Amino acid sequence: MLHRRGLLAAGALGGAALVASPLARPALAQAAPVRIGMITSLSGPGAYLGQDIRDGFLLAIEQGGGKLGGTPVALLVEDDGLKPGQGKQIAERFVGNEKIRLLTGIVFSNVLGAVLPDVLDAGAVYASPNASPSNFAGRDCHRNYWSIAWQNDSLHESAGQAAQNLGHKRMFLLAANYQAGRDAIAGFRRMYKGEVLGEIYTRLDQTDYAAELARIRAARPDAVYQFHPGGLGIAFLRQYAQAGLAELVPQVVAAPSMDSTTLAAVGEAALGMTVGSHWNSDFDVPASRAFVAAFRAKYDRLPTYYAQQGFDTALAIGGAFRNGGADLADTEAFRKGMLKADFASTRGRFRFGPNQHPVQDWFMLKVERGADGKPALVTKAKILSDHGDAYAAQCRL
Amino acid sequence: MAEPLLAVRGLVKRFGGLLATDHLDLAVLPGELHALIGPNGAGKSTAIAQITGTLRPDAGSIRLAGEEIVPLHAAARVHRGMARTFQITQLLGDDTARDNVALAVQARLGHSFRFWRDARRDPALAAPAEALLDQVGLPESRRALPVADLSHGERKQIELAAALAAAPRLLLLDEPMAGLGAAESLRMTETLRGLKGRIGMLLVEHDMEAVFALADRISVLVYGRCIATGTADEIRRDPAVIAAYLSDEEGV
Amino acid sequence: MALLLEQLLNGLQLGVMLFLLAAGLTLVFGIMGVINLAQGSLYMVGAFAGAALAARTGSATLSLLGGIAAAAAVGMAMELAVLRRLYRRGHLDQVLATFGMILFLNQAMTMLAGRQPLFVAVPPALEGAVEIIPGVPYPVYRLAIIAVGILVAAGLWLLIQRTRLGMLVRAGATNREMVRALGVDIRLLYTLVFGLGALLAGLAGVMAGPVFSVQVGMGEQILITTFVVVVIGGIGSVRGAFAGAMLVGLVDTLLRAFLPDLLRGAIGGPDADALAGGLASMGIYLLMAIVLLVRPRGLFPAHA
Amino acid sequence: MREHPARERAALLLLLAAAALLPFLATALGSPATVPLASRIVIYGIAAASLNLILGHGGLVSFGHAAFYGLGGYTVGILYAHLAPGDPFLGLIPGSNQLAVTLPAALLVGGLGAAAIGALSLRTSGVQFIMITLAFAQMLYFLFASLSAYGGDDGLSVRRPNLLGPLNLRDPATMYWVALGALALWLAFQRRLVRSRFGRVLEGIRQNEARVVASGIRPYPYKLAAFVIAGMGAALAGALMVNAMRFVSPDMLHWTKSGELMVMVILGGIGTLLGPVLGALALVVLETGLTALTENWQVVLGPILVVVVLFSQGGLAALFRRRPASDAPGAAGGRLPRLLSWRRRHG
Repeated sequence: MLHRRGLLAAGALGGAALVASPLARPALAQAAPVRIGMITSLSGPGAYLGQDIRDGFLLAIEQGGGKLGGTPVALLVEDDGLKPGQGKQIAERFVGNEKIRLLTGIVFSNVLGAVLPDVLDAGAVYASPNASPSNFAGRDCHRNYWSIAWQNDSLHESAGQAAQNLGHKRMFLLAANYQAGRDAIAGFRRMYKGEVLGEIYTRLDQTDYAAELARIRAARPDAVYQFHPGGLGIAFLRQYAQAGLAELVPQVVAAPSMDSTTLAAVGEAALGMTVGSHWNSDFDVPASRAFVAAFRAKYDRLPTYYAQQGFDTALAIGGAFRNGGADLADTEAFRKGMLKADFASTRGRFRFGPNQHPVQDWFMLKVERGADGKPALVTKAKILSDHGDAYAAQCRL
Repeated sequence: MAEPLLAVRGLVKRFGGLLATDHLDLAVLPGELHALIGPNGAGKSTAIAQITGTLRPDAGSIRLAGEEIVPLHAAARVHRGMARTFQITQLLGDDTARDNVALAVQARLGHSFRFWRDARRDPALAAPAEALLDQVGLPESRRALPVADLSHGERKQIELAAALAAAPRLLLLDEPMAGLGAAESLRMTETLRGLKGRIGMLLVEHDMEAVFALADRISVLVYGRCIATGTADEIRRDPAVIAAYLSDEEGV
Repeated sequence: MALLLEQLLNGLQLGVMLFLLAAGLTLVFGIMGVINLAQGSLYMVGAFAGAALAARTGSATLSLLGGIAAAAAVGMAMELAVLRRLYRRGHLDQVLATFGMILFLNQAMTMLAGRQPLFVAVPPALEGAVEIIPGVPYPVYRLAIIAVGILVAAGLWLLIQRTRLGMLVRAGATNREMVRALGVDIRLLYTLVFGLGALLAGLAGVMAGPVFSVQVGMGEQILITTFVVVVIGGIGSVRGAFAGAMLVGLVDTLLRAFLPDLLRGAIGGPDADALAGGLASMGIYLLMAIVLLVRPRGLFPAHA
Repeated sequence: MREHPARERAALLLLLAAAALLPFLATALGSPATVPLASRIVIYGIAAASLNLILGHGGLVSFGHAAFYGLGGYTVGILYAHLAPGDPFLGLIPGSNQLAVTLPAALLVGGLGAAAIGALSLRTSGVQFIMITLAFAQMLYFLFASLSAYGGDDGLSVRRPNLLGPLNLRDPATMYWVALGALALWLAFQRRLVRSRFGRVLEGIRQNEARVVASGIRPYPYKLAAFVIAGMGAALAGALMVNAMRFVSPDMLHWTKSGELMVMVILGGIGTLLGPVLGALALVVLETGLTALTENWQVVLGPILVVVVLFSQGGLAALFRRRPASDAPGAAGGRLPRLLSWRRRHG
């Protein structure tokens, strides 16, 4: 008899835990602000990206006095640990149990791919502050899906355009061997028309690039384009400079390979690099100057473009709220409000294309010694104007 | 003389520079109880390991009823009719005596790729296992306990029962008396005596009383070589054996 | 020819780095029979402590000493608090407990040092490059890594072959009871050996600072490669760890260096690059599979 | 002599019936996200139970079980990917979103993968085995991360409904019931397996390989068969998980996933029938609860794992026993419910 009791106890316990755990969260809905769910990567490699997105978003809410576009908001943040499964689980809880209608925050495309279908199927809205893979910009675009950052390819197209403008004839390309790496090289080649001496795909768990650097040296290209996000890029850049290549072969890269955090970690080794980006902390735009100052005052560090995207995403949502979209039960009203792009973007000109992805200008930055003697990213020239993305044509909304 | 059941010829095993088995020749006749004795470090365990197949010889041949068995896996040798017991019993400690013996019965019955039927409720396994435990004299009351909780002597009995489950022609017994009390030792001696004539046995044992009481023939191993083979009386009188044992402090 | 020489040197340097991590792992396994997944975390601790000290004091020496001291201290604390209770348990428990420790140490480091990767400068004395192969400047810092690695290997060899501690270590690897019978405080010996393993991991971490990226998670990135080294070399054998590290370093580097061109010659086009990338990624795992097929206990098994 | 199969079976069926009521309970309590969460627990339960077959019953510490979990998942994902455009896989195998097609395919692929990896890995033992299984899983991880045709690192979405005859698995409750049914079938199968002659051999290998050999049984083929069966179980779980998540990515094959599966088995109780399911429940609830509480959840989870390993011999399942392990010898393994009872780990 005993063991049956034991079993039933186990079952009861399991059932109770199942039902109780999602409910254990304290109810936050007393003042009835609009609740926004943020799923982002706060642990694992690339955790600083999620942190910056969150901090930028929070800064916008703080500046609005707890409101976005005049509507009180409450932000719920959870860590997806860069695991698609975990991200999806959080989304289910946000949408299913908490009845949250607006989500944001995801850093990485693989997490987005897992989360987005559920969110959209549940009729909720997702505003992307970073990852914007091609399928959701084209074939699978959706009325409730917004990208406030860029379509992934644009980053690398801007680098390709920069290399083209700089007149490099023979280039060597490297990228980490995963989907984003392949997309990066494809995006780069869309704009770059010169000769490609070699394409190398490096391992995702690789830490030492000596073999690749020796090949670059042997090939003697005019310039190198490489895509290694986060820590991979830091290791690559350090080793590139230590091998004496920095003086010989200049690099042209996209923003993910050289943001201000990477720059701080790499230091002098980055001097002379050219970077394609949609924003930089030295932008002479009032909204940008104010943002950078406020961010430095609050967090005591220079904002990366991730922080800027988090900030702009919050502003864009505020714009939609201000223009009649504050009731998220009516996503069409939110959409109409959002489409106006009625907010002072830190990057200056900003509008949404037909696939609800940004149409914006792209710039060439260069790493130079700043006034304080430390390397800094300096904006040099506009290289693309009103640049949308290659997938908008496939999108039928 | 009949064809030997086990014929070891020119067996060699080296460990680094040490010659642990030095061109060993040995023959066990059908139904014979053949004792293998020798001082500590003489290479008895090494020889047993090569015969049972847990150690690969460097050279030489081992034939079981005329068949060369050196290339065979230890388990395959069991199917050819060679079972063994261990100096330190090797049993399934969480399982009962019945389970331990039943596993050996099941091995004899063929492959065990049977996924459905409850093995513990299978009379084809249980009945022979009980009979074997009867044969070695393990009391009924001790058969449903995990063997880790049984005495040393009882475990030796179970291991013998498991070895007999293979229906062996040749039984290799590695110090079956070691660590047994006087009464247990006596019972083991009686059990082995009962097997004589039906099953050939190669007995490694330090208990000389038991060896001289049981053995039909005795081989003496010193430094990996067989220095003498003969009946108990012959061995007792053999000058080489006396010399070897006198130089060793253990004595006979 | 110069390119081949340069790539060989690169392979050697990677091998040396791997050896420092593998030596600790294999020592700890050989003597205590413990499989320590958190070895990579100790490497991370060394790198972070070294980076923090370098940033605060600007002294490369202090950074080096502090880094290895921090790793050794964390390692010994880990041994005292957790691993000591696991020596008699199965590998499964050890794998799980050290897996838990990885989670803890990674997150604790995130809380302490933040999520941003840290900057570490090359010590001024080791900046620049020298032409040891005509026409190919090679970074001095990498040469220094090779030198340190070979010195450590020699030092370990002396320690194990020539000292009383080394004697105990060798004896402990073959027969624990015997060491206990010698009246040695085996618990202290274990803590010390674990500390030594942690120290080596810390040393690797500090040296990796200026070359690799100092960030949370850096340990796991290299841990699995280290496992491959240890398995190929033969678990428990320092000599094996050295041979395995060199083999893995060279095979990995040479595959990455020359496979793409070979494949381009054979099949051509961008497919060749992608295929080469994939094959080079799997190279060391294939190497391990082949070694284990031929010698299931590795190249230099410790307990023959 | 020890268990009462009829009573045990009745208890299990009752438990199953109780678990089947969960979607109604969740709806009543206004917590619909609990249903997919429960599906995930149930599916992890299958994966952990399959690992338990080799880990708990065979004593084979495989650190690469996620490889087969991922293979099963990718089988479903890839078959689906070939359904939409209508071009067959390798020009031969048409795509599908029918569970009746994709599940057996996943089992087949998982089994073949396990046969290949197992055949090589099982030549080693001990720590070598742990590490070589880990390395093979990593190899597959990198393979899938670079397979651009199937999304590479970004993974593959499964957007259209997955069908099981007339059932649409997009409905969370349907998905849950299908997963629960699969778990029940798998556990029933494994329960029989463990008690069969094959299971006896496996159990023997765990306790003392020398005894098995001395009995005249070559362990290798049995280990390999168990490895393959466990691989198929993991593939089944992976396939169901992709149906539940509607998404597959290399994340499923990552080495930390193998680690999590091991944690589930240990946490719940190694070598028991329901232990791994309890472990899956505990780990998922713990992770979910902790991530909701603090972003530094790993700093809490890590020590919990360490403490569980250090102090709880037998995992959660041991909590449901009447007496501690230091029982009189006569009681050990005797009257205890076999479903959750903890055996001495080292014979």
